[in-house]
Amino acid sequence: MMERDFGSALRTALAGLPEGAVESLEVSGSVATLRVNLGSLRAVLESLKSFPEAACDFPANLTAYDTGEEMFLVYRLASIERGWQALVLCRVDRSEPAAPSVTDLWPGFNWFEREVYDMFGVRFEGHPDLRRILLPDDWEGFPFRKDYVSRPSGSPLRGPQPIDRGAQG
Amino acid sequence: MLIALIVFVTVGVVFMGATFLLSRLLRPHRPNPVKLQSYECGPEPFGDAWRQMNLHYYVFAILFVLFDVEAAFLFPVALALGRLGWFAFFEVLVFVGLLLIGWYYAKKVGGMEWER
Amino acid sequence: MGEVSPDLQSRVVKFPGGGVLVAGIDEIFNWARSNSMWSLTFGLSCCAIEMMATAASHYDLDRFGILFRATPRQADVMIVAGWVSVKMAPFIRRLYEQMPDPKHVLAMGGCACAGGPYRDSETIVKGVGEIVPVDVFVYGCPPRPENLIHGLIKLQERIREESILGIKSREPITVGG
Amino acid sequence: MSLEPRTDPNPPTAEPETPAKGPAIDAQALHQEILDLGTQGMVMNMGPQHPSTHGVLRLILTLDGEEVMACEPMIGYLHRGLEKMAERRPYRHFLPFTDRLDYVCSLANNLACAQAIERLAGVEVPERAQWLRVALMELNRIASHLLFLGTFGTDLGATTMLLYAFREREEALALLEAITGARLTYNWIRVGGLPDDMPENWDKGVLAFCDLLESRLPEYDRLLTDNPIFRRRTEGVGVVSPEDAKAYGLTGPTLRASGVAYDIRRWAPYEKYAEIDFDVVVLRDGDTFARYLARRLELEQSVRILRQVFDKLPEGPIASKVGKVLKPPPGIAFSQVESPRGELSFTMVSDGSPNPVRVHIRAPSFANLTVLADLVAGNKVADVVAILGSIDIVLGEVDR
Repeated sequence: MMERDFGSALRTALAGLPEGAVESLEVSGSVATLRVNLGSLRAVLESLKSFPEAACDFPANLTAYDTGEEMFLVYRLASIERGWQALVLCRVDRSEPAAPSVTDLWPGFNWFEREVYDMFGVRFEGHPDLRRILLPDDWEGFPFRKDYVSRPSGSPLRGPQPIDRGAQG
Repeated sequence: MLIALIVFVTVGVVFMGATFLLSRLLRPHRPNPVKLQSYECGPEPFGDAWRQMNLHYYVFAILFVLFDVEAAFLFPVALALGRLGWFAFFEVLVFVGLLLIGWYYAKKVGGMEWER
Repeated sequence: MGEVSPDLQSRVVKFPGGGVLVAGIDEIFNWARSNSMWSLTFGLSCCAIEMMATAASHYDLDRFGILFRATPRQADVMIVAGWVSVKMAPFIRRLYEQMPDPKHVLAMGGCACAGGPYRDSETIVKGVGEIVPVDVFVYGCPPRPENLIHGLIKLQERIREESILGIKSREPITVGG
Repeated sequence: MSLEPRTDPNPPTAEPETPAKGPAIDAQALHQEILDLGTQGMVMNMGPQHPSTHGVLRLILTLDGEEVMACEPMIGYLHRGLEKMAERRPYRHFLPFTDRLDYVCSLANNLACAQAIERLAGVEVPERAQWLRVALMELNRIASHLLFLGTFGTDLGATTMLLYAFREREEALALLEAITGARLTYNWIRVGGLPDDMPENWDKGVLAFCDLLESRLPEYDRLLTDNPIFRRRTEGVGVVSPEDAKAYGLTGPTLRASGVAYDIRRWAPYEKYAEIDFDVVVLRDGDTFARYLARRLELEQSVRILRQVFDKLPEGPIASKVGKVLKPPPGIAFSQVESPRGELSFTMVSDGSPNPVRVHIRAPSFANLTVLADLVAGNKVADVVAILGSIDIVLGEVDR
């Protein structure tokens, strides 16, 4: 029962979008996983937020991950009244990562977007104040990218030291 | 009577002078530019405090000083009230009453509230 | 502890019986200073919570005369409780500078002493000893209140041996985890 | 963004006109003229080393006299890049690091991390372990809320509250130490269950502590809840409407104080919370006092949960077998745990190798802090301390 009306609500919510917008949609329990292409990311998120049936108005989580070959953005939105969540995955070009900002839809994502920019270098267009949030402002490079080379630090006491025991696993 | 006065003054001056002199001699003295900077929770202090302050601080300060001094006067009276008798008691009431009027006016004019 | 103002130092040692005079003053000063070590509230992370628990009712640091002051101007001891990141390091140095002499530093917890479990982190300074001269290292993650009190007592003993004429040798004391 | 500044419960009455006699100066105009002399705003640091920033949060305040015109929180002073370090280690080697995230309630972090790995690798947790995990969660929540009561009272000047609250917290820590061996950084939850069973008559100790805590709650009410000065400083300060609270992604008592019933233990029950009868504390006015009261009332709910856990604690194994090297199938999974500060969620991505591709920690304090800048603008400097204290942040999990 739960899955059927959540899945159907989502499909009707996303009906108005162009054909290739949502690559895949599966629902398991109260969590729907959508894979969306970058072009229509903003449209999908807007429809998820505004559609009365699937009113995902709670910004639960926004992050990104880099597998070395491709980089993904992960949005997790929840609808508190209906008790379901939508996990939106969206592939981003690794060399020039950029994405539409959703801070105007959910102010809660303001700092999450700044952190993703700080760590992955994803430029969010339309973000009111995109700067580093956790690292010192003069830090070069984006540490969470797989191709990030740890900066050789001057004194031995700073910067990463190799882990001696075989933790690399 | 004069001797008592002289002893009193000299003891005061000597005591004050000695403590200042001794502490100036015995305390460690190692100034450095960062130490002399103003402390602002760690980072470099922004600008300086020589700016035009809001006038309301003055009203607050004066009201505080006024009622603080009033309290200071009440202590000795409270201690010695037993020996002073009823007349002093009513005298203090008048004293406090006058200040209450001042307090009421300040409250009415809004001196107590911080509003822009 | 800092040297005394230069003009006194030179005269008093040559003065016959000067040594006794200085020892007397030392006695009083050290007694006062060791029993009223006001510490700068400088909690960074988990060790700060343990420091608060040590200062609170059960373990109670007040009986040692240790009071937590928020401003470095009134602090004698800086207890660095937590890991030190590269972004925080210059502020720690500045706060240490702004503390009046005589001042001491107690590094609390493995992170403050030697970087703790964050050997391979990019932004962690491996030990506050690289930023400020440390007197006592208290290891532990977080060190139990008893360890911290043990470290503080060791620091009190060190203050008792100091002289207003100058600091004796100051290699750090280490209190086990 | 319609966060109205402090609504004064009793707005000052109209200005009295000056008495008729005496020179015809218009005090009103004079008063206004003095105020309009034009004062420059002053930029000030409420910096990393500050008694009430609960660690190393730095606020750059632009003040006009006593009023805060703008506030810009700066974080990152405790940043260790923990998520990058997780990618260099096998899954289970990261568990000890999770204690140092929200170090006031470490068990919630352990559980969130272990739960994410269990969901990723499909590991089952035996009944007894699930029940014991609930008991550990609630005991740790009590200890964390007690610390909140203490520090929030001290922020507003009521330092006795710290000594009272820490007295009970020591009892809770003693109990947690009896089972886990540590006071603060427990690392006591493994993938698939718990490392060991509870010592015998540990449950009697916990139940005795529950009775002790319940007898002490009236003392806290006398100290803070019914304290007129405390109420005067917190009621009506920093009001957050339900829509803004949701839009800012606030979670935990900070959100529920604004009237939104979102508690992961009831919303997406994990472990054994579905079978426990407790009610979610939801208040309405959304001001600083409501946020304090929400946590104060949650103490009673946690005591109620603890009592039910030990009635229904079944016998059985404490952990399920998990292989020497854990290689979860490729995919993405996230866990949700109700930590005392809000929804704590670990998102893990695996590509089949023993090391995770990505571990993201959604820290409730990080999300709750975003509202501070807008909440504080327009209030007075003294209210900044009250509002910041009421959001109850821990900088270890904000900076990660």
